[in-house]
Amino acid sequence: MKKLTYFPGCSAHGTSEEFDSTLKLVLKTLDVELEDIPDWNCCGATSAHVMTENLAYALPMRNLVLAEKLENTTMGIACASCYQRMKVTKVHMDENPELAKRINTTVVEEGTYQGKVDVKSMLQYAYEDIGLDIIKSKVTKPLNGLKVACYYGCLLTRPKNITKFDSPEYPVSMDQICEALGATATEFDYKTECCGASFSISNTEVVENLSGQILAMAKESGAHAIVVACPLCQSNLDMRQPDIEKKQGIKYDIPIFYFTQLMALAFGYPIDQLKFPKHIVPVEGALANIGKVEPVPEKVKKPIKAVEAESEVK
Amino acid sequence: MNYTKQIQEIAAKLFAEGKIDVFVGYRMNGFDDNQVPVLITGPQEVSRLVFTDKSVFNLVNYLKTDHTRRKRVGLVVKGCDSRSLNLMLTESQVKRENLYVVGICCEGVVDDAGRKMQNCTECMVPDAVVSDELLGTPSNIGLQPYAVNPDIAVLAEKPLPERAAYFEEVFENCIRCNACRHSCPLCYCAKCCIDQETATLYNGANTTSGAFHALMTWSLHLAGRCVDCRNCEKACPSHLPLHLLHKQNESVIYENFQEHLAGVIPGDRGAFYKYSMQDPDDFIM
Amino acid sequence: MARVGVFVCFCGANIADYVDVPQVVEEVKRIREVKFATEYKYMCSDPGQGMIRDAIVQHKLTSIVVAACSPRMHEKTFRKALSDAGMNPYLLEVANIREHSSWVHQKDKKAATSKAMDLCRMAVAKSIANEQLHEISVPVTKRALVIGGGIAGIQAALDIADARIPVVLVERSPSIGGKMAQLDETFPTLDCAQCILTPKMVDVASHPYIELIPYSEVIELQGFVGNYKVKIRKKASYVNFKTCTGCGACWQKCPVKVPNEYNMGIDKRKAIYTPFPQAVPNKPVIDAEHCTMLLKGKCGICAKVCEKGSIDYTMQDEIIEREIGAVVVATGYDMWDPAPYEEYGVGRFKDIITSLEFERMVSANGPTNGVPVRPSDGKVPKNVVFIKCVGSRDEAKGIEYCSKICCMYTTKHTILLHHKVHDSHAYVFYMDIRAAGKGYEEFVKKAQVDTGTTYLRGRVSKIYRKGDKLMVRGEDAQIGQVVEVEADLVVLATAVSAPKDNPELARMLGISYDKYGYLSEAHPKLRPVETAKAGIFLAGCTQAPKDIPETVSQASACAAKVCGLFAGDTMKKDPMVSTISNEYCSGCQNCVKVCPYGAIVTDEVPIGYGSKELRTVAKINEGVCQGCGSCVAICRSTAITLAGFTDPQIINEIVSI
Amino acid sequence: METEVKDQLVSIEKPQLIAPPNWEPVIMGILCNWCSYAGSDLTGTSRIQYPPNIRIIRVPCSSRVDPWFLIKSLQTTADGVLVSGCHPGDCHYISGNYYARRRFLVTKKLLNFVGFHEDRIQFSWVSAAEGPKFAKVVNKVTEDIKKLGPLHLYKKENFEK
Repeated sequence: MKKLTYFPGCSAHGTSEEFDSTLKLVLKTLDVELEDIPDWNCCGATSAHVMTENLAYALPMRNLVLAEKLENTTMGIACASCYQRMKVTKVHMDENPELAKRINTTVVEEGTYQGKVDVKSMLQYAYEDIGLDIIKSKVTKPLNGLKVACYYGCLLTRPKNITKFDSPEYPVSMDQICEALGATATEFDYKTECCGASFSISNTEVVENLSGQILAMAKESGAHAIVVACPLCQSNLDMRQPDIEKKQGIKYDIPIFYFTQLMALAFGYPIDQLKFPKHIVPVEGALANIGKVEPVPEKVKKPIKAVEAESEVK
Repeated sequence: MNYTKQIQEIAAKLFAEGKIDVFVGYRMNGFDDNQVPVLITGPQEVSRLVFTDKSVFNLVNYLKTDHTRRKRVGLVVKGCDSRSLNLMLTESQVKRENLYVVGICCEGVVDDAGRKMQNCTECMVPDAVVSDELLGTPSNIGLQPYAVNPDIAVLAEKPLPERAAYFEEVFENCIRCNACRHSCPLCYCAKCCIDQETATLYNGANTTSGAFHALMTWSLHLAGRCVDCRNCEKACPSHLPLHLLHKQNESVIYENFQEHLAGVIPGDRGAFYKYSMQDPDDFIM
Repeated sequence: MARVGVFVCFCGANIADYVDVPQVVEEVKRIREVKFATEYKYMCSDPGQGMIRDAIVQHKLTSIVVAACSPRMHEKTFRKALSDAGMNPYLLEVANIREHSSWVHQKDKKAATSKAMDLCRMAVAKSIANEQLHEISVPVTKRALVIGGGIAGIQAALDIADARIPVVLVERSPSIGGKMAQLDETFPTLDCAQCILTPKMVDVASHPYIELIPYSEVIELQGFVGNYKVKIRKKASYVNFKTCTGCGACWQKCPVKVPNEYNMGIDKRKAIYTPFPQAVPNKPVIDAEHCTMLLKGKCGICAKVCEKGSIDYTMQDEIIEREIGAVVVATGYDMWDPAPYEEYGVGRFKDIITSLEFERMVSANGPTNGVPVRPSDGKVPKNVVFIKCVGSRDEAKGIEYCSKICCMYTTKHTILLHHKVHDSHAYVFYMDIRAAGKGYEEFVKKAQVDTGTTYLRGRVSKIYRKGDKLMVRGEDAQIGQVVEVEADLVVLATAVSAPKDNPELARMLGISYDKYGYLSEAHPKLRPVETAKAGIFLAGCTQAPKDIPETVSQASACAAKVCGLFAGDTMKKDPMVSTISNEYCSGCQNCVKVCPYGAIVTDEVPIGYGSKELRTVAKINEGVCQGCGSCVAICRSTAITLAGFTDPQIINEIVSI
Repeated sequence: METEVKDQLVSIEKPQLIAPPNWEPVIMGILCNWCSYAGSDLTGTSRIQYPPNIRIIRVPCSSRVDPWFLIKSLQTTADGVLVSGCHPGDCHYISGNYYARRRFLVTKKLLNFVGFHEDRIQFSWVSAAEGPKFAKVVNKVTEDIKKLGPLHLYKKENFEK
């Protein structure tokens, strides 16, 4: 039994409860025990770092210091935004011990920051620490026939020098996980485009535009569903989909899954445990593709590349 | 720590196999329980060899003599001694193939009064780094955080005039016998720079000022090379605290250039013979 | 006992107004060794120099001190005066009482005078320890080595050889020609690159003063200016060039196909090949990595079809040596690999190509017979997007500098595209258009009008697929909006980067290189052709990105430098160099380690007089030594002396005040 | 050994010597030919004024400066020394000033350790273009040394002029 320090973040208790609960199911199958950080606090999210540097560092640092009290070497984070704040703080503190000392004075009661605990997103944890082979071995109900577009959003792999995970522009980790589950990952060029993020509340139009493009590209790539690993991505793409459809006059009907939901499904958990009713876009249409046999695609013509060497002589 | 028996056996074997011409080791001085270095040239003398925690001298120094130059030599080295041997090898003063080195995993040696030597209490490399044969159990202490020598720390705290006065006294007591130079394994120059005309010019050889000049130059020539074996201090008839100069340089080098201790790495010539772009620059206007 | 003469200069009013010159003369006369002291209005003038000459003879002086302006100004003048009087010029010392006293202490005449006295005393003391020195003359081997057979190396080799100086031209690939041979047409005149280059290539091959060594690499350089020894590794070509006629039967029949480097891998060549039809020398070589005969011992077709029996599968690499006097380094450049631009989908999308690939496609002898095509489906593209500054001027992903040629070649590409595909449309995303050069701006202007190319000022942020098209999203900063262009083909104007193995080459040659890997010139403005190591010169892009005219200029400049160096039979050199005393040297070889020029080597000397036993000591090669004195200060046994700045000289100065 | 050091320290104390009236310090300036000496020439040609206490010695490179030039200067004629060379990376001889920099730091610290005030041994990088900087450096060094007063350490047996 592996142990993993867990920082759920606020979304896991609200909008992305299905992420949290399916994550727990999946990790149970994968033999990982989650240990919540005792008395964890807000990561600062998108607000703190536009206000003051101190606060933006101090909030995650408190969590990091508390996490060091548990014995695990890695902290897994479900929410992409929490992950980003935590990782940025960790990297900056480790690079600059002076800064760490200064920030530490604000959370001195919790203890001294030592930089012992590594910070990983749950996607990174699944990909690096668990590995595709183990994931594959646990699949009991492969998702054959389901075509998914993997959408990573802006934060999971960026900035490159902070996250040091996967490609910042065309990541493939989630694609490979989905393929391990038996699904097909489509060639999707909008993997890391902006979904509109926090404008969801303040300027819905922006979200509708940006998320709309993502949906359109996913549809064009032939996907039945989009897979995400970030609560905000999920809510923007899912919750705003009816509005987008209305605006664009196109019926997408693309459900947005957390990758853990698909994992749980493939691991054989019954559908009623996967919280699909929480989704706005109904999932049934997409899930109906599972098990369908793909018609064999026409053989792609070999590209005519160049004139062969012989002709050059003449 | 007593390797007398082993060393006698090794020396006997080396002579028997004809592998060496001379063996450099320690013998009892004959009137108290202290030891002196001895060069033996045949198996009949092997029984004179001893090695205990009284074996204080750095025998690498004897590689400078005519008795050992260009001969096949067996010798006993402790951790610090082996570092000076390493430097001698790097600086092409001895040939490795002419040596049979008996390395000791040193547990520290003691002075006349039976107290552990100061350099042994702060020793970071007790095991011989060069050897053909290693006696004792390696301590494997690995790299330790560098600790500033307590004497240096005490002096550095003192106000400048006090320090100046203290060292003036030290240099005044120097009688310019050059025993420090003779006893140092790394002072092998054909002609010492401090004997040159320009060096003694206007200062005189046997004056405080001359001693100051000589000892300063000497310590700077050993900066980054001194292995803290304290042969010089043991040899000094005026009991000058010569280690202060060396340890001061060592601490500056260690702290500012992140260099390893002298002689630990084979082929490393010491801090003055290399540089880094990142060397401290803030003391320069 | 030394007899010193001191000559104090008024420098008109420059010194005399602020320093009491007569008082200085009086004070100096009190020094025991000073046998003559005088003053004059302008010491550097002819009468002033005459006074020095006369006094040397009259007072039998053994050294001279001139108290005047900075030695950096007139040291040479006064040295000549000494020589004219039959005295060794290096017995001169200059006391700098103008820049270091009269000009900087104008408000305190007393202090300035007293300082001038001290400076004179120091100079007198130093001059007493001065020794007679003689200019070093170094014999010269009048043969030049040119490394690299691109346009830079070709031009340098031809210019040197035309001066009847033998040249050894070493080229790594089987043919000379370099990158220029891959180009279609050249800006701003649209001359065909092949048409202007190949005659020069042929000249190189036929020139009586040029020894062309293709398919070879320089592996070692020893010695010093005028006297280098170079080792060259001739790679095994498996073809006897002496008997081969270049008929081509071998490669026509060879069954092994390999991506063609000359065409950027767009088509295939054979395992035995000449890189391109106009190659010089036009002899094939066997690519040992792919030839099945060499790999598995099967095939041997080329040997069968060769009527001359020139194929030799047993050929080995060969090391050859040449003695040379100067080196021209012309190793050119590499195209920067755009892989870090992940947002463009480089490596994922086939229809994104680099500019050199485009150049090959539009080239008449290229793999597609001069028509640009999409690598994915072979269709002729209609909309082509050119992206400039890919790697250049990009601190985050690429290199900080401007590659200098991309603006121009992209303009050329838009013209070539327009010529080859009449109904095409080009879009250029650019940061700036840098067209500084003769006829360059006019060329860009004309191209914009003639081709109707859409220029969009801004960076591309993303490329994605839409069907079989590529969507290029970027900013048009002039309208402040994000724009998307539907493209059939995207051409990246990739940066010019230093050859990957330049650092290794620089270490081997003993010259320096910058953080990008470009070889460093001795002075960025006044010595842009020389390196810090005497006798080694730089031509072309190996020093920094440049276009063809600039490269050719620099190559010709190198040739002039080489010819200048070889003008006499020997070279004169300043005698301020180090020497090592054998008796004092303990052989620790620290000096060998710190010498920045590799001027110190080891030597074996007898351990004593007449002894047969040897010991190792250090020895200075005075031809290489530049006289920095690093070795002197680190030599513990003071075995090393630097002429002109010896310990006695400097100590005399220190203690003389 | 440790105890000995402490004992001796307490027992020895010597009165500080007082500067005579009109005393002017002598500063030995050792300058590399290519940058700092050229820079000091530029100070002259620009007529930038600085105190007349510095005496300049020209050496080819700061790496030619053997630490014992500094020791010798302080023991004989100088109340302070200034060594100046090319900025890091600008050395005419490629790497000389990097080697020199290491030696200077150790020498300065050692001299300070045995009783010389840190300000008596100063270093600067002055390029051939930094005429004003050279004047500034000389001003600072002169001021520092004037504050410290004459140097008497190890000068007792000085030769007679």
